[in-house]
Amino acid sequence: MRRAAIVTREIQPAELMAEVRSIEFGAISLFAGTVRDTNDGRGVTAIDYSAYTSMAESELDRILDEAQGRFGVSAIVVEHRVGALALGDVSVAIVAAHAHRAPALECTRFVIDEIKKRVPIWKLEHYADGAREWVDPTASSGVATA
Amino acid sequence: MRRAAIVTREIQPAELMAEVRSIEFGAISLFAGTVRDTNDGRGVTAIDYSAYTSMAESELDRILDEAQGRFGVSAIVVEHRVGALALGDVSVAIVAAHAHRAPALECTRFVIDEIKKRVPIWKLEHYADGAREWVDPTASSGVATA
Amino acid sequence: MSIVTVQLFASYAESFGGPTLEIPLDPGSTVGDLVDNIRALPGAYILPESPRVAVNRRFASFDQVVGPRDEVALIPPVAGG
Amino acid sequence: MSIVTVQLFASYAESFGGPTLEIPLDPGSTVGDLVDNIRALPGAYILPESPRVAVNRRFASFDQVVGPRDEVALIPPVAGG
Repeated sequence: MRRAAIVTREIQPAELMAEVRSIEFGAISLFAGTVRDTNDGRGVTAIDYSAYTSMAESELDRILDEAQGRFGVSAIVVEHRVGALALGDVSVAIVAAHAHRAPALECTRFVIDEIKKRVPIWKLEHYADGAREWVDPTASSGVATA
Repeated sequence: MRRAAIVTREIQPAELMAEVRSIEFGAISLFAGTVRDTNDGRGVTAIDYSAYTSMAESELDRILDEAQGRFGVSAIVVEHRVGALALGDVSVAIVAAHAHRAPALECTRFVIDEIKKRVPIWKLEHYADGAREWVDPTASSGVATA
Repeated sequence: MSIVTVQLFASYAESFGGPTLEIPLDPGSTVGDLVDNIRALPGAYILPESPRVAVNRRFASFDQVVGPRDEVALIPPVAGG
Repeated sequence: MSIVTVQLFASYAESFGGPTLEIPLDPGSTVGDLVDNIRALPGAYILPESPRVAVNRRFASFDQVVGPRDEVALIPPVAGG
């Protein structure tokens, strides 16, 4: 089971877990990123996520390929949501399953770290003071949200 | 939200996630250990988990204390199940939430690693060949299941 | 001389005022040549020193040759997760 | 001389044939003394060189003093998770 998708509906982490679950595996690691109410000290009210969808899905596939090569994890599902997200919404979820815990845990971490470096997805944050801004983690004031 | 429990019913990872979820947090990390069908090359058919329950819950509490001190993670829930578990059943689940991903991920890993070292829980594995054995990870042939 | 269509997203689409740019390029031109041409346009102040460019849905180096049959995109700093 | 009740679990309970042991101890005895007394019992072959002992639900060192009012347990190699 290996699947990567950009989705526009709500992400259901429990359903992703069910996809990778198997009696061959003893360990399931899940990471979920959610929209939080502050970023870099500013009050956030909502986030619009957008993507270069076709490339984002290809890049996610390549990341899963690399993860499988590094950690031997073949059961891994990742979904990233785009569109208008509210506070608390799940923006991304990664689930990896393996016989043992270390590969499952390290795989999940690798995938979220790589997503943040190179998957073409962007967020437009809306702030409590009415302003809006494209998040730029490469800018000096940029702070990753999750 | 901080809670550690030894339980006899089915563990519901999605419910544990709901316990720690909050708009203050941007990251949720979950680890679930499940009963798998082989250990150390032998076919496993079921596992009976038992615990020194009162001490196990105290030790889990101490681990969560330490995790909070190390990673600043205050939202963390852990449940470990005891009793007769079938293949695929969730034996343990840990969920940690934090503003950022690194503390959430590292906290989850720390907690499962410490559980395996020092929480008084035991498993009696039942094998496909009819044998049964107490798992001893300190023995030379011992291999952790998850 | 041919025309390469460049897709824009997020802050770049806002800065250049639309979802695509049509950039004239000589045959054999590279990603670096394309970026040089884009720098002459209004809105290009938003580009960093080395903007990331994707060709056919993969990040491309500046010396990669690019033409009108390629799917080309300028990739703003990513912020997924 | 007083009696300390020692809880047993898992493989230790099977090896010693029950869920508890009643061990006579002089006042001021330590966890190490307790373990020495247990080693004389049938079933003690299962104990490793330094078995883990819990006193009042915490792992205890061998020099800790232990008495009849303490909750004492012998802890087999743990295998949670």
